[in-house]
Amino acid sequence: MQKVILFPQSCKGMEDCGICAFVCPRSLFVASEEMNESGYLPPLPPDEEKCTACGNCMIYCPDFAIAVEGGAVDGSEE
Amino acid sequence: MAQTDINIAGVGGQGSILAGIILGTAAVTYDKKYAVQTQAYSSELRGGFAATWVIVSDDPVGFPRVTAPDILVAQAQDAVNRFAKVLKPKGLLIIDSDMIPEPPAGIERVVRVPATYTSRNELKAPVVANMIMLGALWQATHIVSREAFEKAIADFVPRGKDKLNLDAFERGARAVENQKI
Amino acid sequence: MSEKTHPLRKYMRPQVKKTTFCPGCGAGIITQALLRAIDELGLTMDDFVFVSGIGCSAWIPSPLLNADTLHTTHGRPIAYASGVKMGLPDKHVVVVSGDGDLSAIGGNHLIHAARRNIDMTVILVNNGIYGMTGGQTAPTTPYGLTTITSPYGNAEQEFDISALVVAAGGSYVARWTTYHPRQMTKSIKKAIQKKGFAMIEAITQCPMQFGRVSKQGSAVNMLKNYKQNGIRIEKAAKMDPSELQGKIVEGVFVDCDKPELISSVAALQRRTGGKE
Amino acid sequence: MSEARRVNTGTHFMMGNQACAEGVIAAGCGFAAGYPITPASEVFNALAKQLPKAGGTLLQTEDEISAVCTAVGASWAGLKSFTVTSGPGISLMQENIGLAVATETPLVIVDVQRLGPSTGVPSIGMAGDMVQVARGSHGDYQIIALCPESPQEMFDMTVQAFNLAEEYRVPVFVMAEGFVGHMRERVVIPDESEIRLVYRKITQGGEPLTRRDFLDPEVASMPVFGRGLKTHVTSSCHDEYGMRNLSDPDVMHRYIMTPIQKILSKRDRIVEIEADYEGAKLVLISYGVVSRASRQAAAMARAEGLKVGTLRLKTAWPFPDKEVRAAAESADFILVLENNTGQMYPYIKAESAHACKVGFLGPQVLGQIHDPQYILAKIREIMK
Repeated sequence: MQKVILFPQSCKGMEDCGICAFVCPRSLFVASEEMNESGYLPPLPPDEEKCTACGNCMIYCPDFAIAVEGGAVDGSEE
Repeated sequence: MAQTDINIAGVGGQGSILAGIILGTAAVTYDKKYAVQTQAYSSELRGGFAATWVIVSDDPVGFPRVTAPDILVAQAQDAVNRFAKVLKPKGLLIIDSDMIPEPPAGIERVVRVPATYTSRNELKAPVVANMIMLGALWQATHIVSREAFEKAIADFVPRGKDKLNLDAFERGARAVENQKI
Repeated sequence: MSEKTHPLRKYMRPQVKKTTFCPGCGAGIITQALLRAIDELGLTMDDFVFVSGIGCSAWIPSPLLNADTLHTTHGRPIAYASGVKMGLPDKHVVVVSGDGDLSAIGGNHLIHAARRNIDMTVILVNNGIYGMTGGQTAPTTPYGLTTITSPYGNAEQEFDISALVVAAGGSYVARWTTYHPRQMTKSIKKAIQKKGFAMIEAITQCPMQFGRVSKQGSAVNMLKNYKQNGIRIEKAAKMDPSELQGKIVEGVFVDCDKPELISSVAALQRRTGGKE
Repeated sequence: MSEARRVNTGTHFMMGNQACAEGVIAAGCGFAAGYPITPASEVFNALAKQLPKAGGTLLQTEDEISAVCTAVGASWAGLKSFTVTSGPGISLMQENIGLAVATETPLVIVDVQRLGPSTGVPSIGMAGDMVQVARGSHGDYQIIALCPESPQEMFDMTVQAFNLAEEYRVPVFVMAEGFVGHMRERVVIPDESEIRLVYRKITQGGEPLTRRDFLDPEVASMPVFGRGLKTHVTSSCHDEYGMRNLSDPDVMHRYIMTPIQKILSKRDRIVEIEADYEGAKLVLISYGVVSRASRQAAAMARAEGLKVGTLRLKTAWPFPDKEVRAAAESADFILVLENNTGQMYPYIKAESAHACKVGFLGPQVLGQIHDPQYILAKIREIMK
């Protein structure tokens, strides 16, 4: 089952932002090679197998470009 | 068109401005006349100059400023110094004779009222000197009815002090009775 | 293919397709923290009026949020919000604006709203610089930092805004960096529920301006800095001031209950017969 | 909405500032903000006592900037809103008066003007803010301003200002002077049933950002907060739907022009004057308390057989251009009387110089009102 849903058109890019990759405890995000309408390179969806649905990518994404189903948004950063 | 321009002046704390407001209220609220009241005072609340101008008229008042009053009620020497010079020729000067020993030369119609002495020593209430002056003003001019004055006084003085103030008014009126105006 | 949407999308105006923030800007993280707080409290956007001033963060509610929003002049949103709240005492009034807006030009309104303890939530987005106008020194810019208007180093001391609002009389004051969005959400929930003046000082990265002048660079580097230098208030209390150099003290600075303005005004109206 | 209103019906000997406060309450004001300043303080002092009893609220703000902002906020919350100040306060409010204009917010501002510039003389009145209320905020706009000449009009025009503000969704000024604010005179407050009140049209639904909430020359209904309308209000350039637009020159043009047209296209319904110059060779034009000196001087002149008339601008803004032109075209000379050095004079001159001679007469001493004798002397000199 897909846990991470990307909205690539909302993304402002792995190069300029990249917060999702930084906050993912499994470092699952890498840049796509396909630009979105605004010219940014959104992340590729993570390897679902390894995703723990911690929700970090979702709550840290400043552009509402990632949702995590069943994401534990109440988890802790520390 | 009967219109009378009055200037009541003294130093802060003597109640000159309140006297003007009472006069205006008596005219408008109780005698159904027209009146305009304006005022000027120094920024210190006690001891500086304080003056009010009241126009009492049978008709609506046009120009609302008093430039040359028909009557000057002076409660202090400072008031005479400042305002006596613009009193109309044949104008009436009513002075607190305890505060102003000698009226300025050249004013023919002068009424002397020992308001400060009466209020301090007879009524034991220095604050009612202004009511004594109002009584004198009424007796000398009948500018508004006595009933109107009495009702207006009751509107403005602290509760329980009506009798004292009306008594003061009466003494002011009596002080003028035998003076030639 | 069924169109999936972001779960918080329902709080945004459908006409607004994307945020107005630069890539990596923390304003979006704060927006999310705010919307998640509303979501978790089970409130709807009709329970709120949002007021903002001028600056990047003033665009968090306007036009993004699908609610009554009032976008005002520079520095004045708390004053406008006070009027809104007096007219709509049953609504949650939330001010979202920047450190320049609320603590420099609008500092007087901030302290007096706190003093009055008027029931409102202020989310003060503190990026330590004037972002929108091109990177000038703000009252929150660290001492010594070189900016476009302090080319020889900032000669001024920086504001401790949370301490200021505590001193002025706020009922709830908390500070979190964007590295702690979950705690931020929790504090925003508390702030919304607090009957009184509540402020969240949200320390956030401005990679475009602050990141550039501070040589911290990217959003990720700035978040790393928050991770390394953020320190809880409980822990900071036991530390020597010299040890706190360069640290960002986070946590709840005050959480108390005291007479609130709107209720006091309503009580006064009942007493004078103006309201049943 | 206004059940709790308590109109102080009756004949009173009342201070202008108190009459203004009575007008605020009679108009159904729901919120007043203010900051103490001479010679306007008595208005807010009276409201502090009376408004809560009438069901309204008020806030003594930290400064005049906050006062006007708070009042605008309360207006968007659906209340009839009010603030009062003097010139220094108006100076501080200017930026946010611009916001009220740009967002089409109903708001009443009473300016009890005092002698300036700067701190000047607090207790002495002067009509020193006539231009700054109309032009003082940056950008280009129109407001409505009324000029009372008596405590009675402090009451009447305050009520009227609320009605105009609500009807046209604009800030409206009452341009009193310290002299009128502090003077006591007969004030007749009618029965509550005889006071006509206007309430703003309120938007009743529809989709936000597709509704025409703004920029309607016929006055858009107001999408007040708290009713689930999800209103978007911005003081920045916006279109008819309230959406910020900082790129389209046509939108910018409409953002400036429509609120101006909204007032100017209704100017015949807004502008009020008092004309008494039939057959006059010389017309005295004035406004505010100076008009009382002007009328008296005209009466004295007529008693001498001089053909003198008067025109009183009860509305200063929108400027009564047509009315001034009509006076100029019927007379040989216009004499403008103002308690300043000639703030409205250029506007009057622009409308009359084509038709007759125009002159200006300030008071003998600035801050005082023209003595009718002094005006009469000038009239005699002109008409010699």
